[in-house]
Amino acid sequence: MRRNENNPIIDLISSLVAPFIMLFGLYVIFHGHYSPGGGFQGGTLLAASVILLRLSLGSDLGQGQFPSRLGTPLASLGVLIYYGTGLAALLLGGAFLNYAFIPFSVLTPLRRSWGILSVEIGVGLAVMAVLVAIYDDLLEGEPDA
Amino acid sequence: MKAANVLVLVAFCGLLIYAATGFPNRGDALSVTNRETSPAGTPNAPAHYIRRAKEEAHTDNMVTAILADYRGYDTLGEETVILTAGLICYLLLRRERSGHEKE
Amino acid sequence: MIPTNAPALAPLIFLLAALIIPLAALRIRRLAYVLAMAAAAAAAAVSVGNIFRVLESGTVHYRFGGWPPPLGIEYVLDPLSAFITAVINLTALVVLVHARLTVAADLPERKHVPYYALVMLMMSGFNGIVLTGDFFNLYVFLEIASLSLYGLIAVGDRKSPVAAFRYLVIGMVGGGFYLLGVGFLYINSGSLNMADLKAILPAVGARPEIIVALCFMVLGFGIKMALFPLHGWLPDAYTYAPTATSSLMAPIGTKIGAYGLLRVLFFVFGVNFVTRTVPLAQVISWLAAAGILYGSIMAMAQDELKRMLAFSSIAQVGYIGLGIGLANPLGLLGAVLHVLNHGLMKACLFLVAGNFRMRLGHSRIRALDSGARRRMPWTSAAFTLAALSMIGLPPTVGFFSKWYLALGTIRNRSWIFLAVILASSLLNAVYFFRVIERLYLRPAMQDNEARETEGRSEVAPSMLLPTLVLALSLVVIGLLNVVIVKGLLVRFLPPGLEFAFP
Amino acid sequence: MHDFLVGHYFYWFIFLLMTIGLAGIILKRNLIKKVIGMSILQVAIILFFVASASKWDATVPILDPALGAADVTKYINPLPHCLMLTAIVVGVATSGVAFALIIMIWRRFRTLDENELLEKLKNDPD
Repeated sequence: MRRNENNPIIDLISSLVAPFIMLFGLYVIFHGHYSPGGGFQGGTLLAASVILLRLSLGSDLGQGQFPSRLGTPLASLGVLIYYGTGLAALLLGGAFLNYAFIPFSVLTPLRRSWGILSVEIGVGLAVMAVLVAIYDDLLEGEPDA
Repeated sequence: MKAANVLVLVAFCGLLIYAATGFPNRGDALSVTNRETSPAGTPNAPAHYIRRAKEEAHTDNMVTAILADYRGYDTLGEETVILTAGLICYLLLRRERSGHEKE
Repeated sequence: MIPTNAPALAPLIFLLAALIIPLAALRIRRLAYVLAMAAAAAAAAVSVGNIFRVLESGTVHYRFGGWPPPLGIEYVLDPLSAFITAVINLTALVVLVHARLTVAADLPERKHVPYYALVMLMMSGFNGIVLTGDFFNLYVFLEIASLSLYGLIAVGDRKSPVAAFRYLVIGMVGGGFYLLGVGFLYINSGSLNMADLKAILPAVGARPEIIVALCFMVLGFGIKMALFPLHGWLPDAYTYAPTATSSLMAPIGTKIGAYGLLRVLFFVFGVNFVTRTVPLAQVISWLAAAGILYGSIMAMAQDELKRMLAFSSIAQVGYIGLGIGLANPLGLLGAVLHVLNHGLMKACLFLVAGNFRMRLGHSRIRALDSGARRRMPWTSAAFTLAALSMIGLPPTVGFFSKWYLALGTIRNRSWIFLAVILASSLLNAVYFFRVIERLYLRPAMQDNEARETEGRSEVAPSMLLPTLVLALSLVVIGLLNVVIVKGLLVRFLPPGLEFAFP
Repeated sequence: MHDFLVGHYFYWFIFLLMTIGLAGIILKRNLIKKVIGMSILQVAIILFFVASASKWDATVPILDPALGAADVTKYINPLPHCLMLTAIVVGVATSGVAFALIIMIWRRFRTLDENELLEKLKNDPD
């Protein structure tokens, strides 16, 4: 299935667009408090930018941007960030995921908001890593690839 | 066999339409879910979310506040689901690559 | 810190293990098994501790994020959920001890890491389903457990992906029906919390969408527990899955569906609703009775031991369904005791099938003979004990759960169900004695003659010990059943069905 | 009657979608079409929840300083939206696993037609 026809238009456009998709993904994650968005949506956008480059440049060149072997560990790490936020609250005396118990910042009293942010980052990381990993694995599953 | 399958579909559709006779109209601002209290008099969660999400979770976006704070455990489950999918693809399909890496 | 958080710990421990295994095992693959065992042991310890906590201080509510119930998600640790989590976690611990060698034999080493991670995720899902007090949270954990099961099945034999795919399609429809049921329930009650809904539903009354919601939820759980006409996925899935998977999901997987059914019917909708307003309990008991007969008869026709056990599972799930459908205290006690009892028996029997596969290279019934028994005396003994319990001979625990079920049918004056229970015991005897007869009386066949000179070649201790522990526990728990039933089980009975032993 | 039909018009389409999805699962022989049916069923359920959250003359559930938070009828119900975000992820995960299984089946049996597959399974010695 891998054709090595390089189409310069596709290459150029996708490499131009991919960073902006990624930037927009980050914006969606970090601006989820004030506008539609959040970890899952942003993570999907990040994954889209990675997969776009893999589609246009081929999986081998795409590796440079996001190596396949990072997929599963990063996904675990993303969920672990979420889990760790909850666990920190538990260890500091609250219920699991009770962000009010985590001293994110001494200055601001808005701890729950910080908790939501840290959780969203974990979600975004996990979703991006898993979607890319699933794409890679499904691609590898192609017969005689 | 085919007739039985179609019968299942018809029964399914019939059940759905029967259920719909009890639904409130779409967009009805006074339907049960949109009221302040449930039929038994206990407080309804959505009204609380709309009123107090800003004070309690310090977040303007109510959906984000529910997703990551009020019902944050669901979202942890959601992440776990997608991690599960990733691990399953790893378990089932990844064979050539790990072989290449080692050799 | 641990006491206050104890209700939530079991699923969280499994989840943590599932997250750490892919990271820690990047370098050292053997860590995967060590971590899995540690998590299983910790979770089993926590859930046994929870039983005592419940006996001491009654039902415990745990609020995630510190939010009170209608706003947030709560875990409810009551006698029923404490009992079920303890059963599934202890069973999983014992099976995992056995699993190390079978997984090593069934799978290439690079697959061990995701395999154990998925086992942990599955257990986390099961624990979450049992403990949660929120309908949507239950859906999420149901999907975690089901998804990881699809993956765990698909690494088995050559045909296993087809079995897994069929299970996935049926399971997804089941999950979808359940979610739709939750939606219908939500649209006119405005709550997702079980305790909340229990208070709201009487005020709402038997409206069409509530009735349909109940039907869809029962359908969803019926698919997950393989209730008779919805069992299509089960035989293939059990047969083609690797030994470790089938011995984990046979004792645990279907019981979770049964537990969900029990929760929804009696703890949310209430006895009156499901027996008088909508006679769904009666429907379930008829289906279950049909399933008992169907499973037992199909089991007699099977040649592959694992497939026979799979069909016998359909019959045994039928017992649980029958107990639930009877909707009287004795029936429910029988059903819940049967959850424990069938969990132990099926785990033991699947471990035996795994042991046969390990040493003999197959588990076809026709190829078993006394040569096989002479090579594996202890495994055969464990099989015999578990088979006696399946048939329901005292003093094994199998007798007592059937006893309570029979008492339940008598109490309802439903003689047909009593006849079904008795008939299926006979059928059980037929198909299990078929195997026992081969193991003990049939002289060794020709091709086994040569190997027989090798003498005894029992499986390794790490596989034999769990098998024997499970087999012995059948007798021990059988003798202790009064303590369990009177001390713990009568306490869970839902309102309207209280029962005091004379 | 007219009021009932018009007031629930959105639900009729959703029910139609659900039935189409279930029909795809039950009636289609091709495994990929079954997965498509699954996705349609899932999306229909998601649409059902989202539709149940709507209120006429209300806006998205993001706090608008101009509107304030006192009047609940000014914002649509945020809870179903949040639940459905989770359900979408579950749907994505299920389809991913389904495709992984389909790829395995294709590798081993070289067919995706259910009848052919059953035929091959029957003749498979193993």
